[in-house]
Amino acid sequence: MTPEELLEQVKQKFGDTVTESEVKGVEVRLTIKPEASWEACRFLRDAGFEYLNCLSGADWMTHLEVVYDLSSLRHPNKVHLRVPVDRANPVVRSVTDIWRAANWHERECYDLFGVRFDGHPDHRRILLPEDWVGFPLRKDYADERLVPYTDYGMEEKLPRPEAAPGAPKAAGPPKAAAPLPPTEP
Amino acid sequence: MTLKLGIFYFLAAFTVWAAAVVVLGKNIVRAAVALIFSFCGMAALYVLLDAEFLAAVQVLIYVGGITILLLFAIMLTSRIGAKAARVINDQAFLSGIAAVGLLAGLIYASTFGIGAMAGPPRLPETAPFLGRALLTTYALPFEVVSVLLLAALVGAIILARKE
Amino acid sequence: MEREKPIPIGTTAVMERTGETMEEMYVNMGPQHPSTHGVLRLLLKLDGEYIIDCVPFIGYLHRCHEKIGENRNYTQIIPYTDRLDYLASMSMNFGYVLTVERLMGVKVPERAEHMRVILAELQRIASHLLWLATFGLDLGNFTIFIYCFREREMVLDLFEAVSGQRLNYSFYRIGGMPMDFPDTWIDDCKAFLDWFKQRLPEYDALMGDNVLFQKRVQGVGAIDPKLAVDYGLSGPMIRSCGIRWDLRRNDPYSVYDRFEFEIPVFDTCDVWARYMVRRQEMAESARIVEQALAQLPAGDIMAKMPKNIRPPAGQVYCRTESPRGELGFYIISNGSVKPYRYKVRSPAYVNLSALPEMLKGCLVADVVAVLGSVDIVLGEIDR
Amino acid sequence: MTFASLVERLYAVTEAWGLPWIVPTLVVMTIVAAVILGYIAVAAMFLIWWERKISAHIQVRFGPMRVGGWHGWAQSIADGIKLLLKEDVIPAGADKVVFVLAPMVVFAAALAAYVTIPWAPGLIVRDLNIGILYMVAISSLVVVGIIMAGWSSNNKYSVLGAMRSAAQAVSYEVPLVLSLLGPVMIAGTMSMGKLVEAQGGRWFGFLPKWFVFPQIVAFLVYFTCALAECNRLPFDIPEAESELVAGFHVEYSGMRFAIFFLAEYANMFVVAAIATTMFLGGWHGPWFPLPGLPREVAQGLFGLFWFLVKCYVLIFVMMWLRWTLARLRVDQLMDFAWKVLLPIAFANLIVTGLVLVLGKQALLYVLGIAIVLLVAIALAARAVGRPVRVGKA
Repeated sequence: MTPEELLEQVKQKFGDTVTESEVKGVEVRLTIKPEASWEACRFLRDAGFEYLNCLSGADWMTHLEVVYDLSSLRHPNKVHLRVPVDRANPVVRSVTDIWRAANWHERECYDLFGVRFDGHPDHRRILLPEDWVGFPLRKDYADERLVPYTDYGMEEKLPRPEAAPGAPKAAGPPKAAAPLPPTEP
Repeated sequence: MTLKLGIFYFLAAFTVWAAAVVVLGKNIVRAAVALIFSFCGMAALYVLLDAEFLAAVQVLIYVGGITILLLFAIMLTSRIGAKAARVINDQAFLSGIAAVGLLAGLIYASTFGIGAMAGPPRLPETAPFLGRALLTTYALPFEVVSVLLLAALVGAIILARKE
Repeated sequence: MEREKPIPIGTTAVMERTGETMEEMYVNMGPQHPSTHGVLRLLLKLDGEYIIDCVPFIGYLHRCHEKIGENRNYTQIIPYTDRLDYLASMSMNFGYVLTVERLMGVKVPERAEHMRVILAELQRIASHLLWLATFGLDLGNFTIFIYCFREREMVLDLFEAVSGQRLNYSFYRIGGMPMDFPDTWIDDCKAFLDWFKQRLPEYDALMGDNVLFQKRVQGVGAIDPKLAVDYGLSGPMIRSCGIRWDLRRNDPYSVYDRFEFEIPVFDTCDVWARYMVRRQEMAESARIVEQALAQLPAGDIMAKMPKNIRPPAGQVYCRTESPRGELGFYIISNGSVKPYRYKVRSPAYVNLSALPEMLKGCLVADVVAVLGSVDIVLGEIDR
Repeated sequence: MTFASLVERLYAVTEAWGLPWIVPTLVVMTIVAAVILGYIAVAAMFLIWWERKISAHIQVRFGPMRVGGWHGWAQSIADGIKLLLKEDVIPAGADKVVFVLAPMVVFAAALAAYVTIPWAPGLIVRDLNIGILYMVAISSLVVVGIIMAGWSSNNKYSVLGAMRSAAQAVSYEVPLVLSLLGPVMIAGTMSMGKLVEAQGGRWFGFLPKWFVFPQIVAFLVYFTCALAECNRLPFDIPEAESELVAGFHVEYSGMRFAIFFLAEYANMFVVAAIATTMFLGGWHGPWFPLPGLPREVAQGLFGLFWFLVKCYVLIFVMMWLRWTLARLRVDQLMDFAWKVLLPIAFANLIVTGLVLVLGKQALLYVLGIAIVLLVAIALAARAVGRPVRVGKA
């Protein structure tokens, strides 16, 4: 099965829940609405993608995103599946019943981004202490202990290439939003 | 002979003291440890009576085997070591009477003597004599006792199994 | 971000949460225990000596690696990757620079590619040696520890001659390598390989051929191959389940497709298979290094790179085969000097998540052996 | 002028002075105790240093090289002094009396076993007629001390270590005693001195009459059990550092720890001494009269020399094993004692008894040598046929 055929199948099956799609080499890149994400994962697993390489999150300021990287041990195709979720109420259905590997990945994603995984068997923080406040990898997370990046003025001096369309703007240093409650217990 | 007598009294006092700790101690592990000392004192008394084989067996079986199993059981039973055991219970009176009666009997026996308690002749080596006696004269009681022990062992295993 | 109700931790709290009674015993192993290989805490649920369940607690070494990564520029991140898996820093550097190069579409000079492979494979040997050493120590064999450290020391000497460092090398650069090998380095490396190949039977004599060792590891900590894939195990962990899966061969990167090497596979799925796989991998790595040294082309070691590295906007997930398995870097770039999102998929993190599965039904004394066989490095797990 | 005659002289002298006989008795007792204590301390320190050197050389290291100059010979002394000067720590939650008593019990048991060691002809503190039984009984007391230490420390790992130790000791004592019965049956005595004397002379003109030949199976069983009794690798489960941190002596430090350490090495020597006495012919060995010394003294000196040589060879083997082998698991350890060693020990006992009843002792020698040869051939065949696994999947 070529990546193109796979993409066709997915599009047929999931119709307009597939908002973006692209084939890049052996990799199929998909964006799917959260309500169809579990079914899509299930479909892809049955299509031979039995190996969940990575599950990560990203904060696009407007929305959060859960990213699944899938591959197969039998054929070279890969899938890069992105599921945008609402920032205020980030819930997506857990895929731990499809790949057990998702267990700790989803816990990490919850820990650092605050995405809730519906149906996760052990929904706890994993890297941070259990009483930590806030989700540190969100772009608006502020912490006075965080050392911001400084380029000593290099950014302005050098010519700036055109940003690709659709790409987000550079986030810049975190804006001092409403101060958070102290994190020290 | 005064030296031997002195040693005897010292060992006897030590044994009785250790036995008293076993009975009166509140901490069960300490009581078990005192029991070991008591057994060792007994073994030393056997040596004084020229019963060296008996002394060695006393240490090997009672100290090396039974008390260790006892300690093992105490430690396996969770938190029993931390609890203070009740020393006096409602059977204290009965056991007191039994102890006093036993003591009286022993004092009588050792002062006036009973025919049956006249010991065997002094032997240079007790072990060969014991061995021969156990396998000839007393072969049947020996076997009966071992069958009894075997039955006890099987019973213990059946009790210990969960199913 | 409202304050979440803190979830109670600790043995009694977990028992209450899971509704368990005192019928089963709970034992905490770690975080202060000599055999947990770092600050890892395992909560073991026991029925007598047998393990019913196990809950690993990690995070004691969390260093906000990904958050820091988002606040540093691409070059500045390289030294941080050293601290991920501090026993295989070369492999960590390799995975990271490869990801950024793939994002930028840079072609790295041939000589640099060969150098990278040589160093990464030497690093694999060093990492497996350290694993074998500590694994032996866990099982009570102290002598193998010193033997392995002797050879690892030689690898570190080679690394020191190249990079000036013994542990955290930071030697790979985006676009190539910073320095060529020193004058006599190639001969030294060849001499080491000759010596090393003769040492492998010694390890066998101390470990693999020893009946006591075999009794301890055979049939212990087995995991079903299907479950292994389901859990996303990688590296020696999945190859010990009879699955021939090695990214150097299945998804070739750098110049790995030019070398001849076997992928050791064992299908008993237990601790013994993991031992055998790693032991054979050391020999295979030595073979790769020999071939790479023989083929080492002349030429540049650095591609032409802009002064400020600014990959075009886009995202890439790039996976490499580190000594512990699939090391993935996921980078989202928005065209600025620092990554917009920087994520590490660390192999030991995923491998450790399958530990409860492997421990079920084992004896308490097996925990040390099984945990040792997973080959965890907490620096990489906690990031 | 042997040891015994010296004592007689002392008694005669004191009697001539009109002192009661208790005086020379006490003097002799004190001297003997002091000599044994001194020997234990020196020998244990030597063994510690020796083990460090052996382990180092097995592991391509040097071991202690600095303290005292020549190969760090004073390292153990320095360590001992350091341990003696350290603060005496008793954990707050510990049962103080038992905690303090435990090392004493362990050391006293180790010390008491030296009473019946036959060093040389006539050089034995007290040749009890139940000698070997006494030694086995006394060495079982060590476990009591270990349990006391483990329990009183009030530490989970200590208790676990103590319990494992108790289970191990109780299990391994059974095959150990059974294996010792073989030589006892052949010699017909339990006295250590007489056991050694029974091993004098030669079979077929060249083979020493050591019991290791007719009782090779018993010797191997004994040696295995002895390793377990000393908690040496591969049986060091009570103190497995990777599982139990350090087992029963986790909470001990300073002098009390030093006593445990000393007792461990003293015990190793006792175990080796029993093996030497029972199986390796004790003090027997080639000797010749030394010029200027009475015949008896020369024989005694050579006897002492051979006895110590045999003991230290056995101890060396124990150390060698420790630095080569991996640790067994608890259940494997118990299985090994009950399912392997015990049946072998019983079978050996039955065969020995049968042959003795038939009155053909030579048969035992032939059997034993045949077994040794078979095992040697099997090992050689395994070593030759071993596949060299390099670079093959």
